[in-house]
Amino acid sequence: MTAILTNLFDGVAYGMLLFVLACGLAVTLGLMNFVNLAHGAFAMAGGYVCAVLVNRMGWPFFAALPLAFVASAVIGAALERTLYQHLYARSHLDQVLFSIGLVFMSVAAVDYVMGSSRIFIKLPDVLQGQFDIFGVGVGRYRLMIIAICGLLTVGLQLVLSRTRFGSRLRAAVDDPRAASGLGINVPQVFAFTFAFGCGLAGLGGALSAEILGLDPYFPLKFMIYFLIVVTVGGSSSITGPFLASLLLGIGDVAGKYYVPKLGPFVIYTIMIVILIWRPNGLFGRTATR
Amino acid sequence: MTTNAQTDVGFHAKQHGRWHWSEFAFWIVVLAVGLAFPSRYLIMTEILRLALFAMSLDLILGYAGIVSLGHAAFFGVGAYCAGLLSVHGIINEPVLALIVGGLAAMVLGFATSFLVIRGVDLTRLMVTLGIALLMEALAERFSNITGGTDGLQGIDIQPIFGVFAFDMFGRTGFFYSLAVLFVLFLLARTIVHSPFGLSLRAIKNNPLRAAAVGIPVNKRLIAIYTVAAFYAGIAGALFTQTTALASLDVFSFERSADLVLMLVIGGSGYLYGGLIGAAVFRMLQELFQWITPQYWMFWIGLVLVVIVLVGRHRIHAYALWLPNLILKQIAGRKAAVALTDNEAP
Amino acid sequence: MTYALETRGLDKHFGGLHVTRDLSLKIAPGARHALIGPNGAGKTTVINQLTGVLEPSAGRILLEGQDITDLPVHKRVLRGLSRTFQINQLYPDLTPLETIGLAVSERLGGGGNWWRRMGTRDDINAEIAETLERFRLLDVMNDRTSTLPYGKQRLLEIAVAIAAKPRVLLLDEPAAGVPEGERKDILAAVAALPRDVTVLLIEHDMDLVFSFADRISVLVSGALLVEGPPDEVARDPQVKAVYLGEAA
Amino acid sequence: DDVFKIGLIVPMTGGQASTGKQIDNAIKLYMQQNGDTVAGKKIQVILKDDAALPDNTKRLAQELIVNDKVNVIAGFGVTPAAFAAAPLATQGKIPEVVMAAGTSVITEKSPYIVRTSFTLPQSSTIIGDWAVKNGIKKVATLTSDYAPGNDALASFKERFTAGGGEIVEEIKVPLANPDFAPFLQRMKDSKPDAMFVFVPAGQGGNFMKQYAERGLDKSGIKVIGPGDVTDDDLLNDMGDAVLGAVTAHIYSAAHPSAKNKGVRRRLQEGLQQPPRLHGGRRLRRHPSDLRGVEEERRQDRRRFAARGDEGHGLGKPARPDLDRSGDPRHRPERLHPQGREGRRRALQRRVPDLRFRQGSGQGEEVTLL
Amino acid sequence: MTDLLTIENLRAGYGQAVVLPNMSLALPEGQVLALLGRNGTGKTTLINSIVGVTRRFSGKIALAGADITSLRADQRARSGIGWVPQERNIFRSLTVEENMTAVAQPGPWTVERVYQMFPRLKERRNNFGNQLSGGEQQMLAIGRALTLNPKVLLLDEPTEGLAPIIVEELLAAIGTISRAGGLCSIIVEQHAQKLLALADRVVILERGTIVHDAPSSALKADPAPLERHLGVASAAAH
Ligand SMILES: Nc1ncnc2c1ncn2[C@@H]1O[C@H](COP(=O)(O)OP(=O)(O)OP(=O)(O)O)[C@@H](O)[C@H]1O
Ligand SMILES: Nc1ncnc2c1ncn2[C@@H]1O[C@H](COP(=O)(O)OP(=O)(O)OP(=O)(O)O)[C@@H](O)[C@H]1O
Ligand SMILES: CC(C)C[C@H](N)C(=O)O
Ligand SMILES: [Mg+2]
Ligand SMILES: [Mg+2]
Repeated sequence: MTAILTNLFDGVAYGMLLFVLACGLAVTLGLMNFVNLAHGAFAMAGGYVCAVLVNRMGWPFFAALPLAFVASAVIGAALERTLYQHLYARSHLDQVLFSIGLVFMSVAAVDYVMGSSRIFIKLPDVLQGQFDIFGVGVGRYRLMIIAICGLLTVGLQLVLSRTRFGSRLRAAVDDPRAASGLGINVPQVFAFTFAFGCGLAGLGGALSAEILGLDPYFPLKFMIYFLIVVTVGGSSSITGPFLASLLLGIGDVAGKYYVPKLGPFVIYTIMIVILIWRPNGLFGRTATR
Repeated sequence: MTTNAQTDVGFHAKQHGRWHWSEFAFWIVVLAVGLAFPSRYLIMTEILRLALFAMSLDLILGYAGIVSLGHAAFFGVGAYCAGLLSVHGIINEPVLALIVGGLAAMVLGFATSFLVIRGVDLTRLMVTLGIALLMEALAERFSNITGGTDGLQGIDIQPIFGVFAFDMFGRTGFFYSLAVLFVLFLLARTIVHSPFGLSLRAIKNNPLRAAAVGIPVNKRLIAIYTVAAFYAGIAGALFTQTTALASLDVFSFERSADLVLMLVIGGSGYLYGGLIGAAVFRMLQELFQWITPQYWMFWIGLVLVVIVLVGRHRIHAYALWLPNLILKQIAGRKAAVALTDNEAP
Repeated sequence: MTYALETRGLDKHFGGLHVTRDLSLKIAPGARHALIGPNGAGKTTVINQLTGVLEPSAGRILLEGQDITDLPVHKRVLRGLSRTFQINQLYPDLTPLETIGLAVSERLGGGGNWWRRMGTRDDINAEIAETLERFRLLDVMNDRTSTLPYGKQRLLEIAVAIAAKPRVLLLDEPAAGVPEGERKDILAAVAALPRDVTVLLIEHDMDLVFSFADRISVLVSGALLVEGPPDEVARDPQVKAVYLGEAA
Repeated sequence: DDVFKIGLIVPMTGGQASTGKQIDNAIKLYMQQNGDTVAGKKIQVILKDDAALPDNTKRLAQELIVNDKVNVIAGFGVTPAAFAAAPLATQGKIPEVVMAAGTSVITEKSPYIVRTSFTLPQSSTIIGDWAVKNGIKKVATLTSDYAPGNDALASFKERFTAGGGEIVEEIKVPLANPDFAPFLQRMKDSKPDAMFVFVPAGQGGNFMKQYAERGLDKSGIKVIGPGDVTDDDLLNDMGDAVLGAVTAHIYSAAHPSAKNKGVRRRLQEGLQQPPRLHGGRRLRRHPSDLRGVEEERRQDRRRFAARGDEGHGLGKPARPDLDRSGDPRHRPERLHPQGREGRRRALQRRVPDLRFRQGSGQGEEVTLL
Repeated sequence: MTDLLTIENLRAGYGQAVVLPNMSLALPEGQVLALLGRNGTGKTTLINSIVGVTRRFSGKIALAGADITSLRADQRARSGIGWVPQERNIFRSLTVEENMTAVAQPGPWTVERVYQMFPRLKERRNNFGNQLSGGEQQMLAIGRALTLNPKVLLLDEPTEGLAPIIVEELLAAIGTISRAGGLCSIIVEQHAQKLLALADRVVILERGTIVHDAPSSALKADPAPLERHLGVASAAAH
């Protein structure tokens, strides 16, 4: 019983970790319909910023986390203004080519600046170790991830559903020309959204360093996971990717625990089955006309 | 008037499939390059193999509009099939093993096509990727058969037709690959210029309308997906035969992703895109690796970014400016080398 | 008598929305039948069910007496049921020549041919030429469809449907977006169809409807309100109230 | 002519890049300090990146041999890469110097292979013995599922069970594995005295962190294994959890010997690089040690052996025999005709002074033996 | 009466192509202008140039005396230009209601008021844009433009695909709205007849130039220009 609960907890935490990492992509890919495979590069940037601040400059971890967000968002905004904005209207394949190019560049550049070995961020003592709740081991750090994710999800969902911003964004994506002709400042909406998505990636990168480790190959190694979360979740809301992350996290942990031999089987099978069952993801919109 | 119109229609309908002299030139150049750089057989063989693989992707992406991030699944099946046939001495004739490898991939292609024809681009992308990753996981799980991450040990490829042995310099491998590529190119060319090929383009353009004129959309997609899997399987088998290697990374995501890059660089939907893209991408990689073995990724990334920002069409135009100028002087014709620019959505 | 096209108790729901309600249409062979009704009455939805794009929630569809309810889209076309779309559905990257060519070769059984080149069958070429000529598309046959002016695109849309040599043709607002001056072309093309071809027309342009149809069905909220010859329908007070207004 | 060419094929990109870079750095350092001429020949190193993919390795090796006419191919960060190049060494009659890949059978793949690094059985058998000696009864194992991992597992198991130990759980994890949580939980549930771990160096950090997070250190389950898991690169970041870990390896950056201190200083000064496993080792086993001159072969061999005897903490060559003649009589098999089994024992005998070490978490280790 | 919208020597088109060589036009408040012309004569281009989504080579556009030439399209929209695009351009992944709220500006036209005008839309308020029938999309496009509370309403073939009874109501409504004050509208139409009753003024385009510009009453009296420029039989069919 406790094993089940512990696994459940780990699964949830792992899922939430995937969610923090991928929800920025859910915003750029899901909502803006831009295939930004360089998402992981922004995550990596956030991670390294946090690592440098904490490990080298002695900042407290909790102070460095928001800065990871800010740094990635700023980088994202700068790139959006200079490069990305020219590519919204291009084919998805062009976007793939471009963003993979950026990934390659970021990998080599980080390798050059930070070295190729894997680094970790020094955690404050409060985040280390486990609580023992009725025999169930609850990792403090994982607990924090779950908490942050919960807040993020609620916040994002509110922003997207309760404010006009969400619908203006989708309008701008659906038909940028008509949207601008009807009073929506499309470039601004896009720039803001993109920067926000990158910021989320940065936050995710900083948070995930502890569990996944951080090295220059981060964007390539985890690209697949981000994509899985977003496609399985579907693009219509943030709830989709949230549920998808949970499902995949729990599935993966349980699968590895009970049948270690099957390794990554579970996660891929879940993905294929869901996509066959619902080609637009769990919470996708069906396009009829 | 009507008969006039009819011959006119016939002429223009055939126009697309007619051999352009620049195509002859292309293949002559390929052969010439092969003969001119005997010390570079290995990388050229790799390019040919990639070209075949990219052509396979072009068939589904450029013509039928099916995006795939998991084409390595078929490559891998072809590769392991050829490898296992050789290791266990089941089929020793390389050409036969090659075809069997292709057929094995084809079976997987047919089986998975039903999953792939459903859904939108992104779904297809991920389902194909998922299939390739599952294949990789399977190969890892059954490492007693596949050799797992360490690779299949003991592959020894017999001479082709019992005559042409694979040599250290890669000469046999090169000409063998070239022959295979050319034959399969001819087949692909026939296919894409047939009514069947045209119906694929129609489906890519507008599946709703395609169905509404009586085109069995799913059947066609399944057919081309299966054919493309065959091509990829052949490319994989060729890989095993020319390198005597097969390990887990034949299924890797990177292999599929690089493939997409090559095709996008070369341009999809006119068969030569894959061939050109493979050559350009691989040669750039080689160049940058030679300049900086550590940080070559940065430069190749930069090239990709620049390609997209400047626009492939403009780059094509620049690249073809000189040849066209020369041709114009010699042949007195208007710019002859031109590339179509079909892009998948 | 066997009808050219018949629906029996057709029903369609979109979630909670009941879009087609127990619809039984009977269209006689060779009829020039119009289906009219307020916006959102479900006309396009009916066509989509007839052609197989949408699956009915209940009811059967019969083409010349044979049940086609479960056939896929393309098989219905090959059985002689063809349509145009309310919003053009063309191949942006293909030329009119190729567009028509595809429809013709598919019907003449050469569509799955992968070993022979386009344009090598004379019977197909002849038919393509004939269709292009009839729709005055010969001069633009090698242009990419996406570069054609809208009027030509609309003509092509209808030409493709007719190239399938349908026995029953469904026209969903064929004149939409076509200026008055050019409607004539489209009407003429439809009028020139052999008399034994059955035509079902959806249109909001009453001039067109009344000059074309010999029978009209009025659809309201997915159910049949009135059916009859044009003058009868035009006089019907109910139809005036919900659809025609003062204009008729 | 007067140039001796070494084709160095290592991963410079991809997940294994740090191995390649360490090797490259060590070579650069050696050349910096000792010059690039040996026995009147100028040493030229041609560096190639194979990203640890065997097909790249093979093609690069082939091109180096055929086009660049190198005298030696060297490097090989991972086992599959070393395997892939083996037939070429045989075919081209070119020595293949394996500098990192640690699977024992590699050297059997061609008579032209020599290894300057180590094998996993070396360190694993030792840790197996150590475990028996130190009263560890039940062990759960976690190894990466590829040749080196399986090699490590097999040799550990053999020694450990022979000494009366019991393996209570055996988990092979996929090579690319981001999260160890479920595996660790499984280990925890099987309540062993210690867990034997082999993961490639880069993943050691992840593993150790999660090991600590799960409280396995507190529950007294010790980590033992070959030294990859306590890679010098990452040791400092791993936190206190690593304090109780005991691993066996041929090199430790913290080894107190004067020689090692010198190495560290020179690395630091010469290349601004901290010393690392492969870098440190490479210092000794620089490929330019392998003069391509036939008559020096014997001498070389003696020196290899001699250095091993010094026991300065910088490890020993696994296969101290280089044979470029292709003469089967010189093949290493002669050392241990009993096959794998016997060879392992032979290796064990020949390398008696592998260190057990204990990390302090601060990058300073205490040598136990 | 002041001119609400003035266009001076506008030269516009797409890419390199000039569609409108030199267009000048002024609309006073309260006027309803019918813009007629054959296919491809530049009606849509004119509308789109006012909206700001075409390429302008030279010329000036002013709204209520303020020069809006240098404003971006979205700024123009917010300063009072309401657009019903020819292709309707409904935002497909927004619901009916969101389609309006996403662009709405404060003013007398609220979503509720649009619903009163098109009850059909209210029934479908939670449907996505891509689930609407052709006519419903047209209604929504008009309603959406109204919620912008524009000073100038630009309607590109707004009656296309609408049931006759709705067309009647719609045109009547546009008349009322335009004349209620503070507003003027341009309606592009294929059917000249439909508009003669409503419009104050008729402008006919041919190859991007105005070839006829007169009060509609003049055309009613003498439909010859219609015949000449549009090739349409002037007599109404019914
Ligand atoms: N996929 C769908 N999901 C939900 N509702 C839909 C869907 N498709 C159509 N509808 C609704 O069904 C009703 C009928 O639509 P349909 O397109 O058949 O109308 P129509 O009679 O063709 O109207 P119009 O004359 O305006 O084209 C409309 O109210 C429409 O909103
Ligand atoms: N996006 C575009 N790019 C280039 N040329 C265009 C574009 N849109 C329209 N044109 C050209 O501009 C000219 C005027 O087109 P416009 O759409 O303004 O005509 P219109 O009068 O609105 O016609 P319709 O009655 O068909 O709507 C046409 O010749 C057309 O081909
Ligand atoms: C310990 C490591 C250097 C082993 C290496 N990764 C190999 O494949 O053999
Ligand atoms: Mg309709
Ligand atoms: Mg127009």
